[in-house]
Amino acid sequence: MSITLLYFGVLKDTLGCSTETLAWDGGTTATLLDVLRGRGEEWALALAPGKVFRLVVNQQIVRGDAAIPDGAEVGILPPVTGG
Amino acid sequence: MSITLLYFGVLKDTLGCSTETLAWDGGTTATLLDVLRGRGEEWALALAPGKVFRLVVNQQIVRGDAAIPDGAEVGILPPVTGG
Amino acid sequence: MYCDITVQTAAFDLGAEELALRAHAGDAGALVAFQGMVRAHDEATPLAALFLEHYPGVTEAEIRRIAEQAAARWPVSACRVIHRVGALAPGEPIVLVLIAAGHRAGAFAAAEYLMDYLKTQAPFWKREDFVDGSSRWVEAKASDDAACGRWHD
Amino acid sequence: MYCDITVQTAAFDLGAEELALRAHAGDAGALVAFQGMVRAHDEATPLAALFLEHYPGVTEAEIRRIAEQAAARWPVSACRVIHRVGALAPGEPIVLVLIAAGHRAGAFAAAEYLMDYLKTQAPFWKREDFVDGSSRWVEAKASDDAACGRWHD
Repeated sequence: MSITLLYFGVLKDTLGCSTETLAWDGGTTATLLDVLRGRGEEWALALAPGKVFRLVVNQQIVRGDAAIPDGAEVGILPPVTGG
Repeated sequence: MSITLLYFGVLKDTLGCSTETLAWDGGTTATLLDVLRGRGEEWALALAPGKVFRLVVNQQIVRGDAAIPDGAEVGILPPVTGG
Repeated sequence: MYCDITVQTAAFDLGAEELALRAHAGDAGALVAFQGMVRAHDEATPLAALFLEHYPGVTEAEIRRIAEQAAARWPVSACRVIHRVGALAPGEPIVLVLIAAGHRAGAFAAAEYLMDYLKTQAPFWKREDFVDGSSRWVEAKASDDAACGRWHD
Repeated sequence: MYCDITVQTAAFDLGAEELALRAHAGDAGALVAFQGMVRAHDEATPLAALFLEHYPGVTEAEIRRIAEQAAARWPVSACRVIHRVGALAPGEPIVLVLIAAGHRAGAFAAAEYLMDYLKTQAPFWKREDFVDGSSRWVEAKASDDAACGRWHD
């Protein structure tokens, strides 16, 4: 079982990653953030609670803790700067 | 000595006149309005103090009483409805 | 500020005017265009045509004065106003205001200011010619006076 | 309300978009266009290019949601949004918002609302590539958050 992670904007550079496939035993967005923050200081800093703008699960913006089903696409979005 | 009068918008229809040359012995915009109002009830009504929007003397909008020199072009403007 | 004002019977081309204005707009980051069209169904009887007249020379000078007021109030780089006169069919564009400015807030504010002012102060007169053959000169609208009034507080 | 949202790398043509939108706008009397251009001199070092990315699918859906909010708030007949992504040189148009509405007040308000929202909420990310070879991702601006905030009162 796996999920696909997409990183955007400055996160691509900070984390040195734009897309990855992650083994997934089930869980929520909180589970995922714990996994990612556990990868080291840069990940913990970049994805600190005050810094993450939004998570998007299967193209739906989620607020609070949300389930991530097997095979999901999860977008990790820094603060937007568009227009 | 004479001046040219230009009427705009609804005044053309009300007064049945778009341009005229008027003999002019000198005077001000108040003098002119007295002359025109003296032409009859329709003129007096159309150019009543509360109705006239603006007078323009030689392409300059005038406020209050203003001199009208010989040869002047005087525009008589009803309330504007442009845009 | 670059400022170009025209009153004409001919149609205009928003796209061409936008390109021309940007050539005068320097490093402007924002461009706002307002285009007004003749509405067919403001009254119970549909409109056949709108007939507009202006005071040549005076009208252009008044619009320029208004545009300079807007530029004194907001940082505007360039401004273009085209107002049509003569007989205009429903759906036809009648007025175009284009504002180029550094940032969007000033561009929006200046365009709206200019439109409010054009509708209430610029020397234009409209006659409505209806499909039933009747016609009448439009009277000044209280709502337009109110829209303009909020800038004079 | 007719509503067409596109995110694309290609340039767009304001004039062509205006004509296309009017075909869907019925008896609209007002059309407001906002076009944003890349500014070269916002920072001390001049900009070589602005690079934008978005979240395909999500970004378009978010913009549509915002446009529908605007149409619920003001009487909007038709709406067109084009946002460019990829590398854009200074002076190049980057965003176009077109609103057709019955009257000018609603058209201006909806266009400004949409722009404020696009700048603060839509999923776009900008990187500035400077002429000296340096580059950095733009941080969210407090002023844009403030501009958006006034709609939430």
